[in-house]
Amino acid sequence: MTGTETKTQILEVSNLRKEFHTRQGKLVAVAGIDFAIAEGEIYGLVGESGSGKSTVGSMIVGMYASNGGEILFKGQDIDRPAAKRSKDLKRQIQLVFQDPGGSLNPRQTIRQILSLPLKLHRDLRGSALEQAVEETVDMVGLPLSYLEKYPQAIGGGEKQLVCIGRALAPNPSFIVLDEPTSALDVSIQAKISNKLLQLQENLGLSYLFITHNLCLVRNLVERTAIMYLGQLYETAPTEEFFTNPLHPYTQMLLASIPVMSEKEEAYKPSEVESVGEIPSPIHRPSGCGFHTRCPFCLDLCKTEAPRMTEVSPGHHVSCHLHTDSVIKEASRCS
Amino acid sequence: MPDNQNKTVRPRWDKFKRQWHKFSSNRLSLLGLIVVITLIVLAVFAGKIAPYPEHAGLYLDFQSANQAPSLRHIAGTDEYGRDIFSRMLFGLRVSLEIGLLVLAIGVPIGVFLGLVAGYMRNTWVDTSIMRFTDLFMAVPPLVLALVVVAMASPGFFFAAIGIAIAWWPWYTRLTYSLVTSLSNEMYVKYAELSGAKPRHIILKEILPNAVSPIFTKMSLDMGMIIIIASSMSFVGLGVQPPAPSLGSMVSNGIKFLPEFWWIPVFPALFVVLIVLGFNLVGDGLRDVFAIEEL
Amino acid sequence: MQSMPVFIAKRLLYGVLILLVLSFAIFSFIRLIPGDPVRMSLGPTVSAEVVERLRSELYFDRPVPVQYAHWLKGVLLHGDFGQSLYTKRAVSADIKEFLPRTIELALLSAVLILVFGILLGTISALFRNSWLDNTVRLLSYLGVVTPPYAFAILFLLLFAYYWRIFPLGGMTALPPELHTTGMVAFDALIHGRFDLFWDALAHLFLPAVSLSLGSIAYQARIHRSAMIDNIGKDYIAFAYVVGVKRRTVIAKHLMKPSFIPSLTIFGLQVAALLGNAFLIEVMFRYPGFSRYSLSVIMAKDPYGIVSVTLIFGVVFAISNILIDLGIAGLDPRVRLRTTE
Amino acid sequence: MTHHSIDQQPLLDVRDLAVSYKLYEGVLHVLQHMDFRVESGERVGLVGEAGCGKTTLLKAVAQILPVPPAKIEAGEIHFKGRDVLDNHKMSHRLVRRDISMILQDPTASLNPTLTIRTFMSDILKNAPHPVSKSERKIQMMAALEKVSMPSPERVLGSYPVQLSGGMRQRVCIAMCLLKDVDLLLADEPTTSLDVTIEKQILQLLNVLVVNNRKSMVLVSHALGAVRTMTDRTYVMYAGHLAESGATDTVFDSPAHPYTIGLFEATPKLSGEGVSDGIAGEIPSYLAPPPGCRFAPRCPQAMAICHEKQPVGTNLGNNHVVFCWLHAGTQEGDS
Repeated sequence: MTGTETKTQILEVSNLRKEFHTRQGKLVAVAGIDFAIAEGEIYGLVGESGSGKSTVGSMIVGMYASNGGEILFKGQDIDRPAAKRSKDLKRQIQLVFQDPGGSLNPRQTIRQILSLPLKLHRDLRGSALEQAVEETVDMVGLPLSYLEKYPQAIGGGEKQLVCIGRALAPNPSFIVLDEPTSALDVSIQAKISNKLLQLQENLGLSYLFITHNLCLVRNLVERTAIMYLGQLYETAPTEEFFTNPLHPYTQMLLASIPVMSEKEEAYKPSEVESVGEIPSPIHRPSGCGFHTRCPFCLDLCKTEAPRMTEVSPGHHVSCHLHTDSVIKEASRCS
Repeated sequence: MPDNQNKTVRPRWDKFKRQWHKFSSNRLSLLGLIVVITLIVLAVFAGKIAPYPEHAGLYLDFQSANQAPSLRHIAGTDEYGRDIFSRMLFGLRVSLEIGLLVLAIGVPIGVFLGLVAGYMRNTWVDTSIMRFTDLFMAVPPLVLALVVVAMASPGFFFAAIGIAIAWWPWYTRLTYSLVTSLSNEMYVKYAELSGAKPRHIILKEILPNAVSPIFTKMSLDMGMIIIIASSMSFVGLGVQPPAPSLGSMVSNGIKFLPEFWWIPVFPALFVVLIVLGFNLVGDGLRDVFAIEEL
Repeated sequence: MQSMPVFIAKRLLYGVLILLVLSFAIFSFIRLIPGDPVRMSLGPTVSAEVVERLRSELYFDRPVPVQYAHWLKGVLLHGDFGQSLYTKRAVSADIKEFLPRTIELALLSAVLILVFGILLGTISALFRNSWLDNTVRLLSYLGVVTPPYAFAILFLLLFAYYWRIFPLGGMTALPPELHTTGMVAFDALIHGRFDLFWDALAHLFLPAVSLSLGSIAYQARIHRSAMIDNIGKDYIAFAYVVGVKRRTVIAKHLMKPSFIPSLTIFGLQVAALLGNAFLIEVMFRYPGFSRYSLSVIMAKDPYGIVSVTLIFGVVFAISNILIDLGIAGLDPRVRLRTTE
Repeated sequence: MTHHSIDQQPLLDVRDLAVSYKLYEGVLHVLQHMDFRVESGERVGLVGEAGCGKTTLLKAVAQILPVPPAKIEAGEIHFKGRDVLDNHKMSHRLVRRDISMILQDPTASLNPTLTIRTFMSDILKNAPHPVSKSERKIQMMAALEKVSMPSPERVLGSYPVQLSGGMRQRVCIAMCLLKDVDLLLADEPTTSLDVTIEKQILQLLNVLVVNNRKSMVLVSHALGAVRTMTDRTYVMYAGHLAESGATDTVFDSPAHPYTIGLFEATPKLSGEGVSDGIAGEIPSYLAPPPGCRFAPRCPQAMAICHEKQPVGTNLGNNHVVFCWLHAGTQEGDS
């Protein structure tokens, strides 16, 4: 299954799986997911902790290979660690981490930090390198004097701008943004989000925006997908996703968000109460992973995992309630 | 936030100035530094400063043996009539040399193995290096050092080798744990993902962040090594007579207690002073770097 | 999942393996360096024939691995550590005689370190920045930088020469006639021989204090900083806020986590203790295992050196395992990690 | 909430409080001129970004500020009419008996080396009327059941590491419930939790406070939670008060440029796009701006803002704003 058919896909993920072996047992972080991101699109991947959303991002940037499935980038299979990827591929896919403080080496100046990708990916040296570094800080809107500073000497938002600059320096076509604003204050988060939008538009980039913040996704991305216990539950164009959420988990999430005005309250499905805890990905529930918390749980949900189905153009749901009308008549479990 | 548009910013120098300010704002650290510098000067120029430089070696003058401290001999004289203060200065030189030699042998080996094992985590290289390290940590360090020295031959050089053999594993352990935790830092991950060479990652991304703890440990260890080296001289496995060493001066002097107490007491106090100096500096460094890591 | 006994067994097995490799390395080293320990031991006057006979008895005419295997077989099967060229007795007899005395000394020192190190550290932390704290900190600083033999000199001068409170050295003034465990003071105590007990204790006191003072000082510093670190933790603030009594907070909520780093550092103190026992036993003329080891080492006595290293390694390993068990007992995170 | 009258004594009354921290680098002047009031039975919200001094204020009230490095420079804290900063044993006892506080990070709040049972019985052992062991067990179970803890028996025997984040925070709340307090201070009780769990915890807190007619101070970065759960709101910026008033008033018609910027920067569920955020970053407490601390970032800053600290202006109905833009628009008494 793929999303919008008219555009060319820059990234296609199918049946992607990733397992980790822990002392407590096998942890299934990603349990077979499919999605595709179009050229020039901002794609939002939403989930709570333990949903496996960051693992998906890590596999795309090549932190490790998957345990099955496929990642196609511009039609070419890239499912392997970065060390085994071509130089051009490494240049094209960049990433920005959650914690700007931890992703900048405290022993290097901003100039040194920004020089690394330019040297590695664009083979720049000497004055060409210097010029490119200066262009980069300029692009993200930081003053040139910052080049000689150490990361500790600048603010959190500014650090994240440096990280964004570092990701942009090699002229990538695709950026994985893993919670890029979560560690920042709201007022600074807005500034960074804005900058990201502006750069995406100017440079024609595609983003995979990974976050737990639904409100941010609502205002930033074109398509939204929701993940829970390593699986995708619902994906739709953002407007559709928020105005017509179908999966009970989506509804529960939306209903849980504390909002600032009555106008926003209207977007919250009121009938779904938040109950229970997220199960451990080591001890996954059988059938649909959400059945332990689902208010509409059927007997079938406990035994059989639902499959993604397209309910309206571009809107996919993985839920028995929306898969088969016959099942709806079946008895509800207590 | 007003921007500092000054074009001639020198970040490294600024950082050093900031760290120096923190270090020197602690009076004890400063005192330690003064002690250490004074000791180094005394050791380097022992030949010029010592009132009786010829007393450092074999020298007999039984007429002036066992003299109490006086203006002529500020720390008294020993059983052969040698000026204890002069011998202490030469003993100091030996102590510092041995400390430096141990660190010069032990730290590069230890840090190198720690870096390699830490960077190649969970491979056979890591396992074999760390198992090899365990081998040298299976007995208390002083025991190992004594065995090594006794088997080779007692003296300055083998004392240093013996202590270094017992010492390097601690640097491997420290570096290993630093590298393991630093490897999880996002900036290291970024460099790896960008295809930076292992050399760059180890030398530019990891090592600079591991330097301060290693350096601090070296300063603290200097004192400890001097104690151990003097202990080895004390049991007769260190520097051999007639060359002066603080440890053997103490151990030879014990039999003159309590009448000629100055023979062992001044060298012993001198060891305390040397170790105190290095420890104060080490603690000062630790404070400065701990703050810097915040 | 593995249980605690399995974990301990694994640790022990690994420790033994490491020690065997180490002892083999040391043994080969001694046998490969030039020099003939047999000739050195018997002196120049003995005929070549006698030397040859002894060499063959000791397996010294065989290849080094065979010599080692022979020795190891004896150790593992019969507890026979070979023949010492230095004491000219069975090494095992020497071990049996000397080791308990050093263990007694080390145990007493370890108790002093734990009790006084933690006591002083706690007082210092609880009265932070008071004159009491400053005094403890100053003293502990001096303690850390003073070599153990300097303490020994100081105590000998003051308590043995000038004030004559304690004996100058040795193990006992009375004949140490009890040999149940080999630990003199302990044996006297279990036999109710209090005269001998006090005598042995008086002889142990200065050596034990000289041996432990530096470590007490270091332990106090570590415990103080561990406690101060924990005082600032949220869980202490939370304990106060939900209404736990101040005394309980200090004695339990603060103390328990502070013991964890403290106990870790105690492992290093044990290492220092076993090493420094050499100096102390020499200075106080205490006939213990360390002094014996030193003589054996100096005499380059092959079976003596490997045996001594092995014994030190075993004692060290056991104390490390005990400390790790202590830490696991205090810290459920460690416990859960090792048993899962 | 308009029933505030002069003759009625507030439960908590903080006047002109100033707190500083002495660090290696110098003295951080965190809180200054802090006035803060909680009436009996009132739920008060405290809003502001990271590092603005919210936690410092609560810790000062609960008397758990780490002294040193913290130092109360000036001001008074009146609780039930008594100045609790007088260092008297009675004040201490009063605070311990009648105030509880939930800290931000439940993982850090629970001693890792003690079981929940040990911790809880230590609390009960200090109760004014000590009870038997079996009675203690009953009380502990009751407290855990009140916070809808699944399998309370098992939880009692557990160490904190064995519980999930949400369960740890439930345990913390249960511990606060073991004594019958009048004032509950909740410092970002849900920041470290997932949004569905956050919803459950906030609901639980609200029910407990409202049903038992307790007073509560809720500090949260989730502005929506403060909006729905409190009667009155204070907004802080960099250790100073920005504005205070009835929650509805503050949220519907914020007056301080910082509050306005903060609200605008918060992404909305209704999808209004991304705002520009507020330029700049929070000033350093080592050398804070001499005038209004927000002046360097304020789009409407005037000359006076950089020189003098603003005084409170009452815009009516006790809606007080600390901003020179509003000086002279005073209404009613101050």
